[in-house]
Formats: sequence, structure tokens, C-alpha cells
Amino acid sequence: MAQAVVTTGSSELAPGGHADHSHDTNTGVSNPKLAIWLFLSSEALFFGAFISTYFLYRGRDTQFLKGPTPDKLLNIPFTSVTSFVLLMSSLTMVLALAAIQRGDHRRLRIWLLATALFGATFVGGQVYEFTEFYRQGLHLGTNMFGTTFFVLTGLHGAHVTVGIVWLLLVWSRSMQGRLPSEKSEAVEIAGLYWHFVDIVWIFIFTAIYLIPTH
Amino acid sequence: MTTVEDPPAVIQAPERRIRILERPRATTGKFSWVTTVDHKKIAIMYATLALCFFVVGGIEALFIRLQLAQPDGTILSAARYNEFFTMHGTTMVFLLGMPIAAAFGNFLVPLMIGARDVAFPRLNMLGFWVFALGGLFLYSSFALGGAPDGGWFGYAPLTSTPLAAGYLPGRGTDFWTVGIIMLGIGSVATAVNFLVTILNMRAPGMTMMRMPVFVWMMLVVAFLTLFAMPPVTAALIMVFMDRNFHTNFFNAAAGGDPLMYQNLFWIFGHPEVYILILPGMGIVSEILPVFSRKPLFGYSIVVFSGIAIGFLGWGVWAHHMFTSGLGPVAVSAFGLSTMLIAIPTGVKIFNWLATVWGGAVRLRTPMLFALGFIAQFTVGGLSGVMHSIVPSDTQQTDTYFVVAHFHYVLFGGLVFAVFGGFYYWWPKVFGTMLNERMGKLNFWLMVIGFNLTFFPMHFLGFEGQPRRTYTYPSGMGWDTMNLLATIGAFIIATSVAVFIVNVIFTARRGERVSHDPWDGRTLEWSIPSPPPEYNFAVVPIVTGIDDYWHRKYTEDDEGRLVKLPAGGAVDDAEHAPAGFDPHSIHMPSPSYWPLIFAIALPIMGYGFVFKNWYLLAAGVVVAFFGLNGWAIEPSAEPEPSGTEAH
Amino acid sequence: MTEGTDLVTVPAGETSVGAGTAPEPAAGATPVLAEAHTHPAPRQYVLIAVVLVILTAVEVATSYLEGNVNSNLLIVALGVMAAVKFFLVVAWYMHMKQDSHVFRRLFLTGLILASVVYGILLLFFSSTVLKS
Amino acid sequence: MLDRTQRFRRAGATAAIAIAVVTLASCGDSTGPKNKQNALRPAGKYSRQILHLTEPFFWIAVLVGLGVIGGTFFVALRFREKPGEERAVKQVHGNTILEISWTIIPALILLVMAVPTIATIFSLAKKPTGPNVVHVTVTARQWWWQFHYDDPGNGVETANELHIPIGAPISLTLQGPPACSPAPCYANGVLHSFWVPELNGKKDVVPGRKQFLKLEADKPGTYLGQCAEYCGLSHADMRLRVIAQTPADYDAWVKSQLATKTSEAALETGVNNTTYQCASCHSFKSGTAGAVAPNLAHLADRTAFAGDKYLLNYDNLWHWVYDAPGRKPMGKLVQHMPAFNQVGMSQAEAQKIACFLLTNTATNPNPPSECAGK
Repeated sequence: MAQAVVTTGSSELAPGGHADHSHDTNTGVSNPKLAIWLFLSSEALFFGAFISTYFLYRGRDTQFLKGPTPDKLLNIPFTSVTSFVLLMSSLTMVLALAAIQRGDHRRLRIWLLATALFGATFVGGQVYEFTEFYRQGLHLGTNMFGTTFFVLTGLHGAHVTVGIVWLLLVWSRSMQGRLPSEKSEAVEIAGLYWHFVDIVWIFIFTAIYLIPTH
Repeated sequence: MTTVEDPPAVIQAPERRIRILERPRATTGKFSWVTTVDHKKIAIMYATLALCFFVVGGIEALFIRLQLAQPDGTILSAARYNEFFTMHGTTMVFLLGMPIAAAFGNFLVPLMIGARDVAFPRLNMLGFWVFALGGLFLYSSFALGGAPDGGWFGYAPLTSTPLAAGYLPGRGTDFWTVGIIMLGIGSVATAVNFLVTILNMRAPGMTMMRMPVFVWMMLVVAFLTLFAMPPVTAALIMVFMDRNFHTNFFNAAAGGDPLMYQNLFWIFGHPEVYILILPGMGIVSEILPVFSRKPLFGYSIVVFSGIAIGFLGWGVWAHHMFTSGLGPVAVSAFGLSTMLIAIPTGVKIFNWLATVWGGAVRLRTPMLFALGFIAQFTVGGLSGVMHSIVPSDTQQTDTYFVVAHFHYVLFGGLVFAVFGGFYYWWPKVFGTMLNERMGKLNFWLMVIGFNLTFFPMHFLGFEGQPRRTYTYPSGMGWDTMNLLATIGAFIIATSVAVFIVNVIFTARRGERVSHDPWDGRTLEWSIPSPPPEYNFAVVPIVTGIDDYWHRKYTEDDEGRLVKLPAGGAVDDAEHAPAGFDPHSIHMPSPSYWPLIFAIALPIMGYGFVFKNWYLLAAGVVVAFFGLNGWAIEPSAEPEPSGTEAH
Repeated sequence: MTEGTDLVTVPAGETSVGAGTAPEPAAGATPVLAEAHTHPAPRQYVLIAVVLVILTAVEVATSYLEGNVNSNLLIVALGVMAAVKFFLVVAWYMHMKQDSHVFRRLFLTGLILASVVYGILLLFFSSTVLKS
Repeated sequence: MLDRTQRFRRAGATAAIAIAVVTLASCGDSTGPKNKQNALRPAGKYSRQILHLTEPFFWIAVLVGLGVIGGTFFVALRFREKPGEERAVKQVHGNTILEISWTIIPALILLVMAVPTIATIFSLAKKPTGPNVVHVTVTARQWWWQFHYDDPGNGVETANELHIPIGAPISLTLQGPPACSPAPCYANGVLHSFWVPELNGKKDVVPGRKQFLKLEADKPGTYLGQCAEYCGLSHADMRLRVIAQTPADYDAWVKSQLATKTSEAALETGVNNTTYQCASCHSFKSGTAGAVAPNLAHLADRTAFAGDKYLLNYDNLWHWVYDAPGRKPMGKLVQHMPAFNQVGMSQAEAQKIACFLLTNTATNPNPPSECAGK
């Protein structure tokens, strides 16, 4: 009997272990992956706005000298370590994907948890840094560094937090056995987001911490 | 003959853990509209709600016109006037212009490319509900501490200065920033959906260069939305932070720079103009060929012009800032880039005229609106070119000349195209034909009212009347033209009323029509009216531009039109190959989860506006609940029963 | 999350009904890559990570040269290193190198647009351009 | 064919009448004698330069516009299908030469337009030099204009009224109010735009920046202007006037403004200043800026007040002193003229203060009859 299949996407309906939808689309790539890449390219303009705002206002606090300046506040060794942790989370993320692609669900879960843990470490470091700066007298309104620094890194931190929640959701689905290997794309998409947040940090780290402020 | 070798194995769904909010099943009845994921139903809801907001924004405009009908008007207080012009602009841009494009896009894009739904039906549903609740959220401000009154452009530092300074009297700006960010989330979701649908889900043979121009324009619009919303979201976050959390992004006293806001806003704002007008251009490009019985003149150059407009739209934003103190080098560069936009725009207009030239023109209502679009949009385009003459612009900007200019583009252009689109696709959406006499009355009243309202404003601008002023003294020589404009506005209102009467009349005893009453060219006319839930009983195989037309007509040796004897049959279930069972087409199932996520957004919004962190936390919890349910729920229920195919 | 799980796919290229033949790829479709088989092996991922770590270390070290070398040179060096790291992550971890060109084009569009638009924006505020 | 021609005639005539009616109605009262805020009637060389640049493009636009509108009417009527007619239409898909030409021709027109545009941009951006240039600092307040004359030997401080000599370039420095401290203090102001259409185009006032704009008037007269960037509640009431005088009259005016008039001490004795604290916002000394409000030393010399909303006369003034927010919307602005009637000011007191301002602070006292004996 004819069965004109419209929705084969959800895993429960996916025909026998065939996770790759690319045969079905005009571009040869799956819809969700295309969507996440589009979303990420949109995010590039979002973070671009804050990074360029940071560059525009950088150094203006010397003009309106008030409150502590970045060269007094920034603890480069500490943030280098948390940045390193975030960078490593990208490695664990990609290892998680590799694991599910070869059907190794135990390793998938380990690497997912590791990624979330690394991410949490990074966010924890950020929380520590924020409180430390606040203690030293840098508030949102103290000077332009306070304004741009807290908002830019805070929004990035929020993105990382969303990523952690996402990873934990994926992990719990896997624990419930609802993440068969055919659905590796769910991991891949979470990973794309995660890596994107990581590469945004590569630039933020360079912009705020490494490039000299005068 | 209609067998598939490999029918998909239906795997039993795992035991559902969440019993609350069990999946809705009804696809008919009133409640089904709340949970529907059908792109056609969503489109109808988009259009209905956008029209409601059109009426509300229009009433605000009528009050504005009443206030300005004569000097020293006292109908509105200054505060109320500022709220009304702000909400008029915000409504018409974010609650009419963008959603109405989503309405047409939602209904037509899948039908025109031969798809059965959009790529992400539930994301689509989310887009609609975010728009609906975001719009209500914005309007709830009237009752909750003052409507937005900083202008639809919300220039900092007027908007970014804390409430305590009293520069703007109410909390409106908080509602405005949060509301626009919210609507932006919905717009980006919808844009991603359209992009994936158009790029990935075309019927076999429907190559990019065979897509109807409307689909092309929606593709460009989706790209523009995708990239234009983030900068304004960033700017609005900064405004919100400045207002409420003591940051200094736009506070010059602490080193902030108000021009940064203007730049970020117009980096969004100019592409936004094209987001609003390109769908209108697409609609007109569909109507003109049908009512001229000729193909679109120079299809590829019209498409490329649309793409060029989209690209150039990113390089002209500073022409909104010619008087803000950019140096001569910068304004010269932006003046030149603005002039460049006139070229692809002009190309489109000439190609449209050439399309009608030599055709067999049927002056039915949709065609009238399309022709009105060409004439009036041209006026708006030409006054736009005058703005690119930077020194002239220093006299024109922020005056009624600009008001005239963009209303000629957005009302004379977009709104005329939208009304043309209503009359054109009404039979497809509902299977009934809007009354032609009332349609013509609607058109002529609108033409007269529109031109009477906005044409004099060109002169008002030249003669020095600035925008956004709640009053003007007598003796400035502006009285007559302002009165004319007010009369015109009420004529426009009458014409909209005629349309509404027409809709009600048609709903009661409209003439039922065949699936192809206009002798259409594109795929949507090949299926029954209204289209079945699954759209196409048989996914069409496309062989060229205007595929459906070529199933009906061919050309003789001299290129003249010849009717094919048996062309143009309706492609519906009855005409499908024997043994076709529409129930076998498995469509996505309705869902609650996108709605729940959408409800979370205004909850969070109120939390932000009133700085109530409990409310915010509650919103986050609801959002998480919605997303989690969404993630777990399969897009379609794995039940092969016939309950869903109605 | 929404994007990740909403795996609804409507096969536009489905020609089975009516045609009765096996589905054929839609016109213009690029040859399909069997992604799982072309992704690099974990060893390569680790190798990339090592490079990333070394680069980060060099970056941080470079930043301590502040005051000893030309600061413009320093900024350029740091920018280049950040770009290399960015490229490595995108190309290998996000599989842009192996995946369909569609992603590359779309992502680059956003990236280039962002750089050009915000570049012009910052140029505005440089003292030479902004002079009334 | 005949009825087609007739149809054209009828449509053409209708269109012509419609256009004529709208145009006439539009221009009808544009030349009203009191409109001194008209960009179409430039009164100085900068404004004239702009109009001369605009005009040719305006007519090109009119020509193209009429062409397209006419073309729309033409194609619609000429190719209209009669009921029952089934024309075998020739299917034209495009014409490359035609399409290229209507791409290139507009491009050429725009290229021609670009040259004088850019020349004018640079010419208008050039700062005037020479001994006769008058330098004025314009501070945009919420919602009024503060003018301070910068040239040596000048130093006049005035509000909402800018006196200028004819034939001399006036170089304006536009700025927001000075930043204040400590927090919470928001006197840094918002965006405004300085615009006197008959003398030049507009230029925004941006807090934190100093913007340049020049004016020049040919002949004596009053030219009106207005804030053109939305600045909040009373945006419409932020008007100004430029009074162009012959150089001799202008010099005399400057001299009269510098004459020392009333001091705050005189105010103290004249009316009860300690109760209402006029001097905490206003200055009563020539050439001195008030803290946040206009200098009142030579108030009676001005034509209008309150952001040029009210003509300066006894009635308007005492009502203003009595209840300013009731006469011009102030909203919840932190610093504005208070509603003194709500803090115990009587009408008699308000009238007394008005008389004090009109007689004691005036350069050429011409006391209103109501003030006799007060």
C-alpha cells in the first residue's frame, strides 16, 4: 500500500537505522543542521555588536578616570586556565560525537558529562572573577570597562550556561536510552553550538585579556 | 503503481513519562487553532492578528491626524500623542509589516515550491505565538505604567536614561525594549524556518532559478531578518541595561556614545526597510503576470535585483544619520551607496511595466492594487533618491517629507501589495471569491485617501514642519495641508472598513470558485481550494518557471499563447493515481509545547520590566518546561490511524 | 535545543508516489557525503587540541611582551593566533572541512557580513572619519 | 479603437485634475506671510546652495515619476482586455538590451547627480574663517535653546533667540548640557537637532560631542527654527528664532545686552526670591549662564519665551511663572520650572514677579500698563 511519507525525521519514525536525512533535501544536508548553522551565523552578528562596542569604548575609562582599570583587575593566569578548560571542553565534545558515531554510548555519556563539567568550571571561574572584580570596586556603572566587560562576558557566560543545560538534556536522554546511534545528529547539533560558544570566547579572551589596553 | 518499496517501519513510541499536557489530537474545531502546526492555519492566524494590529495602529494614526488637523490641537495630550506615534510606528513595523510577510510566506512558500509543510512546523507555531503574545505584551503597557513613548527608533540617550531622570514619563521604554527583543526571537525563528524550507524542501525539479519571485523575495527577507535582528537585539539589551542597571553604554557623561546606538539601530533598521518591502515586491511580481497573461519580464534580472537590494541594504544604514555629525567623507560614501540602491529598484519597476506591456490586461482588484503599488512605490523611491543628496537631506530628514517618503514606500507599496495579495489569494485560502465591486471601491477609496493624506506631506516637510511634534502654531502655513491629510486618513479608514465588510459578506455568502479562478501560473493553483492539509496529493515534478501555466498553455511559432486541450486539471486526492489514500500521508501532529515556551517569554518579560526576579525565574522554569517537552515529543505521532489526516 | 531536536524532515525530493521509482536526488543536490565515515578519528581531534593548547600558551606568553615590542605588532600577532585557533575549531571540531559546502557558505556569509559591517562601524568613530 | 481613445482622454483628464487639485491644495498656503520656517524660501547662501542642488533633482524626480505613473496608466488601459475577448498574447520573456539599458541609464543619471552632491557636502562642511565670523555656542536644553556668544568683546548669553549680523557667516558649536555629578544626575541631555530651514539644513546635537553648523542671512528679518530630533515630551515646544540685523543694529544689540542690569540682590528686594528660589536655576546677571534655566537679565528684549512657545507679554509671563507645567508639558522631568501655584504662590505674587522681570531686568523698559504701581 502506498505510504507517502512526510515526516520521517523523528527518531521513533526513522526507517531502520538511517539517521542521515541528507538524501531527502535539495542541498543534501539535513534540515536541523542547516538551521543550527544559520542560527550560528546570526549569532556572529550578535556577539560582533558587543565586541565592537567593547573595542569602541576600550580605553575611554582613562578619559573619565573612575574606579579600577583593567590592567589592575585582570588576572591573566587565572583566566588563561579557565579559557584552557573551555578549549578542552571542545575536545571532549567532539570526542562525545565520535563516540556516538561509532556506537559507543558509554563513552558518549562520559564525554558529554566531561564537557558539561568543563563548561561549568569555566562559568564557575567567571562567577569567581565577577565577584572578585566587584569586591575591588568594579561595578556595571563604575566606568566603561565595567559596563562593557560585564555585559559582554556575562552574555557569553549565559550562552555557556544554556549550552551546559542543553548537554545535560542530551546526556539524560542518552541515559534513558532514547538516544540511539542513528540520532547522533542531536549530539552533533548541540556540539556545533558548543564549539561556537568556544570560538566566540577565543576572540573575547584575546580582545579583553591579551591585547594591551593602552 | 504508487507503491514504495520500503514503507517506513513504525516503531512503537516509548512509554510517555509526562502525562500532563498530553499531545493534542484534534485537527479540527476551534481549539485546534491553538495547537495547530499546519502552515496554512498558522498563516491565517498571522494574517488575522496582523490585520487586527493594522486596525489598532490605524486608529492611533487617526488620533494623530485628528490632533494635527488644525493648529494647537487638543484632542491628545503631549504624552498621549508621543505614545501614539511611537506605538503606531512600532505596530506597523513589528506587528503588521513583519507578521503579514510571515503570513503570506507561511501560506505560499510551501505551496509554491511544492512542499507539504515548512521544515520545522513546531518552530513555525512558536514564531506565531511569540508574535501574538509579544504584541499583547507591548500593548499591555498601556494599562501597566505607560506605553512606549521614545519613538519606534528609540534613540538613546532619551530612551536609555534611567526612569528617574524623567526624560520619558512612563515605563513604556522598558516594555518596548523587552517587547522588541521578544518579537525578534520569533522573527529569527521564522526566518530560519523559511530559509531551511526554501533551501531544502523544494519539489523535484524546482531549482532555485525556477522558484516564483515571491519565494525568492522571502528567501532574501529571511536572510535579512536573520542578520538584522542581532544588532538591534544587542542595542536594545544595552538600552535596557543603561536604564535599569547603571551601565553607561550611551551615557556621554561617563564615556558612552549615543551615536553607537544610532549605528547599531540602523544596521538593523535599514535592512528592516527591505524586510518590509521585498515581500510586497514579491506579491506584485506574482500578480502582474497572471493578470497580463504574460510571463514576468526578465525573471532573472528581477530576482538578481531583489538580491542586490538585499546586499546593498547593508551598506547604507548611515543615510539615516546624515545630520548626526558624521564627517563629509562618511556621508559622501553613504550618499553614494544609497544612490546605488535606486538602480536595482528602478530595474524592477521597469520590468514590471514591461510585463504588463502587450499583455491581455484584466483590471481585476488584485491587478489594480498591483498597478497602484508600481505608481506609488515609484514616488516613494524617487523621494528616497532625493534623500541620498546629502545636503538636501539635511533639510528633509525628520520632517514630514520623510513621513511622506516612507509612507509612499510602505503604505503605497507594502500595504497596497498586501491588499492585492488578499484579493488574489483569497480564493485559494478559503475557496470563495471576495466581492469584486467592493474590492474596486476598496481600491479607489484607498488610492484617493492615501494620496490625499501623504502627498501634501512632501510640501509640509519642505515648508518646515518637523515630525513627531504633538502640536504646531497657527500661521505657519501648514493648516490646509494638515487638514487635507486628516481627511485623507479617514478616507483610508473607510476603505479598510469596506474591506472588512467585504470579508464578512464573503464569509456569509461568498461565491464559491474553482481551484484556479484567475488562470494562475504557480503551483498553488494546481491544488484544490482551500488546499488539503497535506497540500499536494502527489508531489509535483517541476520542469520550468510557472510550471502550472505550462501544463495549461503552450506557445506557437510566433510565441503566441495556445491553450492545451486537457491542461490544468486539479491535482487533488480524487485525481490522484488510483489507490491513493490521503490518510497515508503522515503529517506533523499538533502540539502544546511551542505555545508553552511562547507563554514563558512574556512572563520573563514582565519579570524584567518590573524587576521582579521571582517572575523572571518562573518564566525561566516555564520556558525550560516547554523546551524539554518539545525536545522529548516526536514531531509526529507514530499512529497510522486516520484521525490526523482531516 | 529546539533546533537540535525538531528533526522533522519533509522529503521534498520524494518522488515515490506517482513515479513508482526509487527516490532520486533533487536537481542541484550535491553528492551526499556519508558523514559518519569521513569525520576524522579521535586521534586527530587530540592532535588539534594539542595545537590549540600550544597556541594558547604562546598567546598568553605574547601578551606578556607588552611594552617590549611594538604594540601594533603585538595586536596583529594576537589577532592572527586567535584567527588560527578559530579556524582550527571550526574546520575540525565543527567539521566544516568535511561537511557540505552549504554550511561553509552560510556561516562565512554571516562572518564576513559581521566583520565588514562592524569594521565600517568602528571606522566611523576613528577621529579622521568622524569630524563634523 | 475610438472608445479606447476616449477612455484615455477621460482617464488623462481625471488624472490631470486630480494632480492639479492636490498640488494646488498643497501649495495653497505655503506662501503664507508668517511662515518663516520654509526650506523653499532660503534667506542665506547656505540654504540657497542646498535648494539649488535640490531643484534639478526634484524636477528629474518629477519627470521620472510622471513617466512611470503615466506608463502605468498607459499599459493598464492600452492593453486592457475587453469582456469576452480572448487575445492570443505574445509571450515575451525578456529583452536583454532593454534591461541593460534601463540599468545603465539610471546609473548614469545618478553618477551625474553624485558630482555636485559631493562638492556641496564638502563646501557646507568647511568651517568659515575671517574676522567677521561670529562664533556662538548653542547648548540644547530640555526643552529650550541656550546661546552663548564666544567672540572676544561679546559674551552675550541669551535663550531661544539668536541675533546675528547679516552677510557674515555664523559658526555654531552645538553641544549638550555640561555633564554633571554626582550620580544620580542626568543633566547630560538627549539628542536634539538645530534647524533654521531658511538659513541652512539641520545638525543634530549629540551629548558628549561638539558639532559644527554654519548660518548666514542675506537680509534683516526673523527666521524661525525648531528642534528636529525627537527629544521627549515637549519636543514640539522646543522652537527658536533667528533675528538677522544689519551689522550696526547687531552691534548695538550686543552692547545693550552687555549692559549690567539687575542683580540677584535686586530680585531679592523686588520680589520674594528666597521663597521661590528663582536664582537657583536662573541667572540675573548679563552674560552669565543660569544653572539649568535661561538667563533672565535682558528678558524683556526677547520676542518670545518658553522655547519660543509663548510671545513675551505680561499675561503670558505671569501665567507661566504661576504654573509653568500647565502651560508646557514637563512630565516627570527632574529639573524644570515648577508649578509654583502648588507651592503657595498667589496670582498676585506671580504678577509681581512678571512685572519685575519686564521692568527691572529689561534693557529698554517699556513697562506694561498692568505693572503700573506694582
